[in-house]
Amino acid sequence: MTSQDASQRAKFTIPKTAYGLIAILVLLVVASVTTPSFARVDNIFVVIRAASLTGIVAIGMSYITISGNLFALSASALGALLAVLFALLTAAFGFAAGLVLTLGLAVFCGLAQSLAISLIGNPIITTLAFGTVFRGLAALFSGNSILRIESEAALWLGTARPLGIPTQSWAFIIAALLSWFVIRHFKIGREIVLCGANPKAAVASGLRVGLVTAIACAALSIGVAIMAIMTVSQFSQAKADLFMGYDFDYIAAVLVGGIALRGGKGTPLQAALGAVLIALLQNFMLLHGLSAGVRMTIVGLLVIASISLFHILQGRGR
Amino acid sequence: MKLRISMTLAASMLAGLMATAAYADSKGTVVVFVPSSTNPYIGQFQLGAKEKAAELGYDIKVIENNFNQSEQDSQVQQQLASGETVAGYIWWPFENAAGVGSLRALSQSGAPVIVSNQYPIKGTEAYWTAYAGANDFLSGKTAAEILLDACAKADAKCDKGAIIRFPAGVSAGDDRATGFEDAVKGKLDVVDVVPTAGFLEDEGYKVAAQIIPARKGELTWLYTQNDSLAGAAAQAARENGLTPGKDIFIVGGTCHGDSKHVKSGEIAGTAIQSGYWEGWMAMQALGKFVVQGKVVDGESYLEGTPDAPPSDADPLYKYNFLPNPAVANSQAAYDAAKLWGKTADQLCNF
Amino acid sequence: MTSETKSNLARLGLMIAVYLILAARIPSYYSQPGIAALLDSAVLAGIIAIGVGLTMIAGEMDLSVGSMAAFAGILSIQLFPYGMVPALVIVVLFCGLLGALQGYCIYKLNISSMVFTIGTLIALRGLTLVVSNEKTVLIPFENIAETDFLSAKFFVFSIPSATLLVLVLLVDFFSRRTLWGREIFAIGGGRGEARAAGVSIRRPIIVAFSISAALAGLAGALLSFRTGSASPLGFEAVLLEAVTACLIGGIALAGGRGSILGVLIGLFTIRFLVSGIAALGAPFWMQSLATGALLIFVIIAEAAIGYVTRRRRMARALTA
Amino acid sequence: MLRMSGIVKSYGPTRVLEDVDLAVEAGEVMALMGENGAGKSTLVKILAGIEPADGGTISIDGATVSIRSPGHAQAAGIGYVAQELSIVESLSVAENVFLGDETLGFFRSAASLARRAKPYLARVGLDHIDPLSLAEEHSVAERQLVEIARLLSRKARIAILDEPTAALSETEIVRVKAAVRTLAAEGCAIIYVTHRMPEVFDLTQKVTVLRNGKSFPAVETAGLSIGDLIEAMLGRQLGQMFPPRAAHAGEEILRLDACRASGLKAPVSLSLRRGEILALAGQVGSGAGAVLRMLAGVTPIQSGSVTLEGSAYAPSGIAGSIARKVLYCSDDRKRDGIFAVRSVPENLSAPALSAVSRFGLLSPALEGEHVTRIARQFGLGERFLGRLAGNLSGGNQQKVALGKWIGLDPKILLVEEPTRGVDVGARSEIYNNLRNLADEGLSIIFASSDTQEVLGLADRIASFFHGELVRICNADDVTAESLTRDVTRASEAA
Repeated sequence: MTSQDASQRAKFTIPKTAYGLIAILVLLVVASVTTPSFARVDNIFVVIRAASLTGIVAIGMSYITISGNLFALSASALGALLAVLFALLTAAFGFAAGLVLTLGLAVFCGLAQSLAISLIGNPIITTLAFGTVFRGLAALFSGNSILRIESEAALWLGTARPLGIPTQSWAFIIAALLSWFVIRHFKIGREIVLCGANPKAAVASGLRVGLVTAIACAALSIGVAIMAIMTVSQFSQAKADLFMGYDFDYIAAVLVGGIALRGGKGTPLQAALGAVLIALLQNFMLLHGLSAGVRMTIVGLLVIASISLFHILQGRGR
Repeated sequence: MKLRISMTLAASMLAGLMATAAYADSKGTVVVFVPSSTNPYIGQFQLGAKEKAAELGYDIKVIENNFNQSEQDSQVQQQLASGETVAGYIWWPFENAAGVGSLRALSQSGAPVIVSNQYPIKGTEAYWTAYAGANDFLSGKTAAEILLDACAKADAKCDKGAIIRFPAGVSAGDDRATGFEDAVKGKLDVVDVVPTAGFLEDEGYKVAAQIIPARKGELTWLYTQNDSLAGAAAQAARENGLTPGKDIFIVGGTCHGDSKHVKSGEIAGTAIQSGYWEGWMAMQALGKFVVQGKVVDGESYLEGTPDAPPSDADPLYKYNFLPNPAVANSQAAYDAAKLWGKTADQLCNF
Repeated sequence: MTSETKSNLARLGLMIAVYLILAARIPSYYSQPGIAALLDSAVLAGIIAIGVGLTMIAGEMDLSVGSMAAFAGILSIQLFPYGMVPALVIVVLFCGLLGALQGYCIYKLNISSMVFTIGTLIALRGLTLVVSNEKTVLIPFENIAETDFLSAKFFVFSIPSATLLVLVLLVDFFSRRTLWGREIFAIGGGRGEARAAGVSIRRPIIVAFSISAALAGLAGALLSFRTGSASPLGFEAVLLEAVTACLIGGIALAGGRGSILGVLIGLFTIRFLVSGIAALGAPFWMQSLATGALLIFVIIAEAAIGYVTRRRRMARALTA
Repeated sequence: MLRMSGIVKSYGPTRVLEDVDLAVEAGEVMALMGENGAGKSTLVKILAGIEPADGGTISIDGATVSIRSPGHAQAAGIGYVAQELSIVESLSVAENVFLGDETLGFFRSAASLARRAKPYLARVGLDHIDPLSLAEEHSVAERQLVEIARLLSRKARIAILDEPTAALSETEIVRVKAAVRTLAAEGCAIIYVTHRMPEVFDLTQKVTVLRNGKSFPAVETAGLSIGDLIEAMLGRQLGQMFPPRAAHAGEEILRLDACRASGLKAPVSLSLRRGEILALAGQVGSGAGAVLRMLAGVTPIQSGSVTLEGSAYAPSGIAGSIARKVLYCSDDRKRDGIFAVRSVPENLSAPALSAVSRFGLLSPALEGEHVTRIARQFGLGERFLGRLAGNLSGGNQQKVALGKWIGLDPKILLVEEPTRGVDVGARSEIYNNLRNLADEGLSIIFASSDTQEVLGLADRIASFFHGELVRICNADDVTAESLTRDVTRASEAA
């Protein structure tokens, strides 16, 4: 036994989060050397702000991935639906009630999806179908018009900068730390990780697999709700075609963060770092005046490169 | 459960459709092809077309494709195959160039075809009866004029600036940028053209919030192609310690859903581009053709009179452009602004 | 009757039911040009769904098809001056090659194809924008008549819709009757078991992804020729429609089950529904809700039937 | 025909095979026998090209061959039917017969495959089934026969069958045996790995016994007595591997009355006392594991009743058994025993998360205490605690899989194959741990196919054969030979 253990120990292991940090550092150095405007402190805040809302959803998505449910394809459509609902509810009952009810509805949508996932057993098909339904409902409820809200509280939530940092970035940072804390220190967090690591062993150990899926879906829904509420608050309006085509951005952030799609590994912090890394790269390319096509190509290649790298580092290749 | 609800909804919807089809015997049906009413501007377009059609005594059918040109192509084929006799078509392609084939097919049916919103591609004149809708070059030009005017009034030195444009590959973005750049040639210096990921505030904010701080002190103006993007840019400017309308001049050039930045003076002014009137005038053009039976060559920039919409008796030109009356950036100016009997508030804040 | 035939018949029944319900309201559903139009409307998603279906049978999934089709569209229009057939051949071969490369990487990295193809989905779209210079590309107007034959109808068929049907038959034949096709089924049905029985894993993965990319390329090129133009932003929605067609057509996401003919059934179920609702003039949300509801209905029915079958088989095993 | 000589194989410093010789002639069925862990599987895997040998030569028909991959083995005419079948369930029977066979040409229709498969299927006694039906519609035995048909179709000259009858019923075994005879009649040399005595004497001409990685010269089956064979397999007992038995057992804690469940052919009645270790001895498919799975709530109790501490016990699902503190450790720890990608402490606290958390928050102090206690009890050194469970040796993984239950204060621990894939040193530790737990009042039932383990560890032994309980005895009344006779049904062979 001892020899086999020893040979395993010889393998040098760096925590996964570190790769994201290293990549960010390398990019930072390269960027600040080549682009004068990049290295300024305010630009770093700008990058974090740019990563914030995508990052919050990516953090939610990481719960789905870590719990072993791959990813959801319904996030952007749910975002539109929740944005529309938040605007309607705020207009009808005021900001506080709108906020609470929207979060409640978000959790409800998450639970509905988790129930279907447990029934059908396949998160991707399920969320694909739910995504279409959510988008349709968003259009239905919005009545094809722009829904405006007038609320000082909402405006504050959308545009204020406590201590000079935008509320969105606060939300992002808090969400990242909180969700990391939940995964790391909460009982349910540990259950999520274990269920993702080996669902059969989780069942055999008496863990609550159904509950884990429900929590993961609810976490994503809450992330989506925060994005929707923040966006609606910032511009005091909602439309049914919000966030169209964003789904793969969220997933890309999770993947670039190095969270294994097989589940059971990684932390929400990695998804947050992935979102920052992509935003950093985008910012760098934007300031260099690269065309949209080139930017998109490079982001795609980054996704391919990072997932391949993580995969090879885990020794899973052939 | 969910299924039952949606089924019930579907059933009631179908019943509704049948009901509307039932009293369709007046002057025939007009079929309108549009991308999708998920976009509120298109929702307004539909509304305008519907109200005008009702006034003229036509029945109307709107076919939506959810931003998918190949879907729209097949809808055209489907419609043509139905053998329905229609009074005419209103054609708003999702991808202008890609839709030419369908446009041609519509024209071959013999019914009049009014193209709207997307300025027709040169060489396709034989495939459509008349164009009735917005002019993106004009929109860019109007925006340029508003901007130059604002700079002159504030006695500020406007030179370097950037265009935040519609997503790469969107032709309306190309046209507006061209119209704008033509109009500012020799007067302003365009240092950057950056495409956004979409047409809405959040997408505009993402780009503006990165460009503005990076080029702080350099940019004196921004052209954003619509007011949603402009409002987001104004917010980004303020967050970077720039006062819009003083340190930096921002213009969207087409009102798009939210006018508060215009009213507050943050945006250098706007122009009414009304989806409602665009749909309305497309329908009017069709009605004119049915009554008058002819199209006058040339362009007609419909007059942007405040009170009454243009008369149905006016001649129909090959190109009929929706006016883009400029609106100054104050509450008073905004309240006073009207187009064809509807206030700017009604037309812009749909 | 095998269970597969039974399930295909059930799906066919569903398709016919959808058709009949809508045909009752839409006269063009039973006119010759109307059927021709329905067939034409299925070409894009159909050709792509064949390829996506093949990768799903192999237990993988190619998400990059939409971007690949857009890329092929731009390329084919740019190659138009060299003649349409050479352009088509070059584009299809090139896309097939890209797909083979993609398949090889997926095999070699032993990585989930759903992860890998998300990367290529983004990168290829970017490349398309670069290649097109971010502008819609057009066939010169004086030449546009050269592409007319693609819209011409022979009875209810046009060349594209006939191509779709021929491709369905060809790929169906390929998947049923050839060694390579059966290998795709084998590795999808049980990768470990197939490997133990001596089936190579590399070849079927490369073949499936290569065919998927080549078909996406063909669809993109054909459609672009038919419209005489290609937009770098085009074909974004086709992935979801193709996957939905495969799922309704009975291709299991776990792999190994389903048939290309089933994909055709699923495809027309969707086409009948979406075309019909649009033709009635219903707003977008109706299409969206109906598609979602149909998909949920099918997968829940499948899950229920699967559960009952398993229970029965277990009960049989216990009493035996 | 086939000659393997001087085969050597080590995993790390553990020598699994030492200088093994083996020879089979064409048309001959040779039994390969030995205790669990004797090296049988490793040997056949080397021959099938799945594992490389460290040394030794393999020759076929006098010519030395080098086998480094399954492809090489196939090319050399070696066919391998593993314990885990290589039948793709979603393909037809005919296709499974020809799976991986590229010699039939590129084009192949279902009908032509079916036509070609028919004679092979007929020869293994599957003439009644439709070659076009899906493999999943058929029983395990029939799938096993399809594998043999595949060997026939490939004209395999050497066939390896690794416990082909383990999961089959008596009537099914008759069919498989017939198929094996057909295979031999075709001139195939067959290596038949089994634990079942009747099959050895019924089917095979020669027996090669492996013990502790060493081979004994092959013996003619005809001249062999069961006693000799068992003695050859067991050898002398290992010295002080097992702890002393319990001095006295407590009151009755569990009683089964005429219980039936999936995998049991006859009702089983048993009882268990506090602090007692009960062994369910039997080979794979004997029903020993089925009793554990039934008690764990994995499979439902079909009839009969179970009483736990005086009240009825009918767990619905695994959560139900955990709630009653009846805890189950399966025989496949990789599948459902450990979380390979998580650390050892996380594994150890997995079932006891409620116990180590306060108000939904994990308490590092409680968890640390919990983990340290188990680690100390199970001899998991400090240095293992920082590792991922998947990176541990088999023995330590098993300690993790077992140890994670201790924190729940179990009443009854159900263990299937407690030391499968565990090296000798760790075995003895695990035995001591289990005995210590029993001394503290825990009752343990374990199922095992390892005779020594059963004899050494258990207080009482229930032997199983083929879904039926053979007898229950005190461990003192059982000898290795009598037990081996019971679990291999030697009585029928004699």
